[in-house]
Amino acid sequence: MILNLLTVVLTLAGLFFFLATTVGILRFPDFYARMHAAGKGDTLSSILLLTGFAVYNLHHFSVGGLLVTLKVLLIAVFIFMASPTATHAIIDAGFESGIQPWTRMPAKAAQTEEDEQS
Amino acid sequence: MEYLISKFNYWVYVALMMIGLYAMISKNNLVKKVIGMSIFQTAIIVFYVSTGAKKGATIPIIAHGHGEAAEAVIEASQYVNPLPHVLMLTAIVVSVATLGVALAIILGIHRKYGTLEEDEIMEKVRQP
Amino acid sequence: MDSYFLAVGLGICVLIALTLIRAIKGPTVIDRIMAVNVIGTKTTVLLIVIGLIYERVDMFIDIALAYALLNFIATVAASRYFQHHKNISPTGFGFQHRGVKRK
Amino acid sequence: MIWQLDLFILGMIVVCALASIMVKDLMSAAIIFGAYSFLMCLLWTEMGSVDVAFTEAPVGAGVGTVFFIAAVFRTSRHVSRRSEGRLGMKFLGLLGAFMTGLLLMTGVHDFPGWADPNSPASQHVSTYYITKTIEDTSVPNIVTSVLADYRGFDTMFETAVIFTAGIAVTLILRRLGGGGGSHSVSGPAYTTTAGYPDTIIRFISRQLVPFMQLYALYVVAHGHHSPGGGFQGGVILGASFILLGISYDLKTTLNRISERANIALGNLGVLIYAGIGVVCLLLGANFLDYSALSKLLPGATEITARSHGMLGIEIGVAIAVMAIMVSIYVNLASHGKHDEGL
Repeated sequence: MILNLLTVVLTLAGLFFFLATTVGILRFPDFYARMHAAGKGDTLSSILLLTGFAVYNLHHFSVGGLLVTLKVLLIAVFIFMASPTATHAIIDAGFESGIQPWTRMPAKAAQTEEDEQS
Repeated sequence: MEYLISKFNYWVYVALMMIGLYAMISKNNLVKKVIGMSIFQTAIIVFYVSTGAKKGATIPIIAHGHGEAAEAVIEASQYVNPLPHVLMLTAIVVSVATLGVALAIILGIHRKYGTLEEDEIMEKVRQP
Repeated sequence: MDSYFLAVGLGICVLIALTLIRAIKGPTVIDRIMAVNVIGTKTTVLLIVIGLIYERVDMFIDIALAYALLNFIATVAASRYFQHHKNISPTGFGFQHRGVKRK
Repeated sequence: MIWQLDLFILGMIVVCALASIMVKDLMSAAIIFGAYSFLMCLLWTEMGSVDVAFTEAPVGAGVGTVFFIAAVFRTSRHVSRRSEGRLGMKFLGLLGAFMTGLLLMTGVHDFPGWADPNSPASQHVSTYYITKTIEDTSVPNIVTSVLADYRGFDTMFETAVIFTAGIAVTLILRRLGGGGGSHSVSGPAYTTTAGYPDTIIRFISRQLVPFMQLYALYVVAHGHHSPGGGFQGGVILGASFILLGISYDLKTTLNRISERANIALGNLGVLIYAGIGVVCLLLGANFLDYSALSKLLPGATEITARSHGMLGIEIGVAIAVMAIMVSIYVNLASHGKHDEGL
């Protein structure tokens, strides 16, 4: 019972952070800000969800179940290593190709810049 | 709703096949054609795997405990049809190998003609 | 608990669909790469959810482990692409190049 | 089958396919095609075909997308927007696709419903496979036993097809000598300055590659009891070498596994597969009838000999697939020159 409760709490927290990630990805104004949401929220929500599932697996205590729990935690470790690296690689790619960070520039300046582009 | 669920997979396979066929015929860019070919392949795989699905069945790996040999009688309705899975498993690996060959041919064409657009290549082929 | 996991799976599915909007709409290629990276990580999680629904996680866990290991190869490859092609990219995709000086 | 997820994922798949066809940039198309492959893997899992999903996972995430990126890297990203003169072709394509779709739609009406347990496809031979696999071969994973034993002849030629594909890519692209850069009409539009060494990516790759290779060996060896097998393990092994080639450079991969070794391993894999069949033939049984191997293997009955024979050919498949994937990547990424890659 307590394990089920823990699972529900962890997975709901994971879903909440994933929701926040998605909102950030959709709503933030420029690439770097979106990347900020995607990089942090994605890793955190994945790890929370995976921990929740690992806890649920302890329900039927056996050698096989313990192995599954270990594997789920191993997945969490690999995501913890690989996901920030991927984030770093993407940010690097964006920086290398010269994307300018977004600034709250006055509307007039933005207007003239768009004119120049077109 | 019942009818929708029982036919939706097949509708989607037809739709994917149409998308792939359209891209293969009328896209101008060769890489787009290859993507269309890959989508066509996955449409076929969707069809095959859909025929193998079974209501109330589990994955085609016979459940066996470690140690205690519980010799339960195996019913065919307990497990998903494994035959389409076998055919499609090899098809996926073969499809990625053929994808490599197709991209290699595209690289060869680009080396010779310097473009990936079909009409430009045809122009260069026609002129002596 | 089964229907709870189904609900979690559907929730993740809906959020993946929302992320897919960015992958399809994304003004630059790098936005798409970012969205696809998020989708890949969440695919790992959703695979385990499906395993829990089937009540045979021990079989589904291997696929998820493969994804956790291999997910970032494509991302790293794409980033290498942009390290080589610094200033050369098709126009009209929202890039503002440092190398190209505007008048 | 979980129909709620099924409807959702299928909808997303169609949107993804349309987007990767429509988008006017090849790099974006390749990336969206990667997302398409992720969704496909979810679809296979949801329909209960774990082995297909396991094949899709390394193929889609590790190899297929990288092939596309490498090809786009060596050619150009640009898709020309002009479409005058192509309208007739577009209309013809639309008409052809629409007519084919219409014909298939009429066929769909007669299909047995999705996930119908009594559909003809799951009546005849598959019943035998499901009920008899433990008795015949002592392998719990039915897909492995059908793949490697009941339909082993089929799989042997699939492996041969993959091997042929690797040879074909080498023949098409390989340029010996490497000198004389300007072969093409207009040279490829990329700067050849290699990216500066990225310490973070290199460090993480160095940590992950041994895990990947160890895991691939586990997948090959444990394919009898869980999803996995030669194809999946081979693709994961190949992907680990590809990751090494991406995060360091092509030289590092080629130092570990040279071109000569690559071709030799591809040959060796197919040879192991066919060789086990020939050994069965020499022992007086049919080609690929592994039960004859019980005479060679100590302590194996005719049933467990079939299991061991399957393990042998899975190893052969894994070696062949690994070598061919690395070979295709190296040739695509370096345009056949084997000097510098992605």
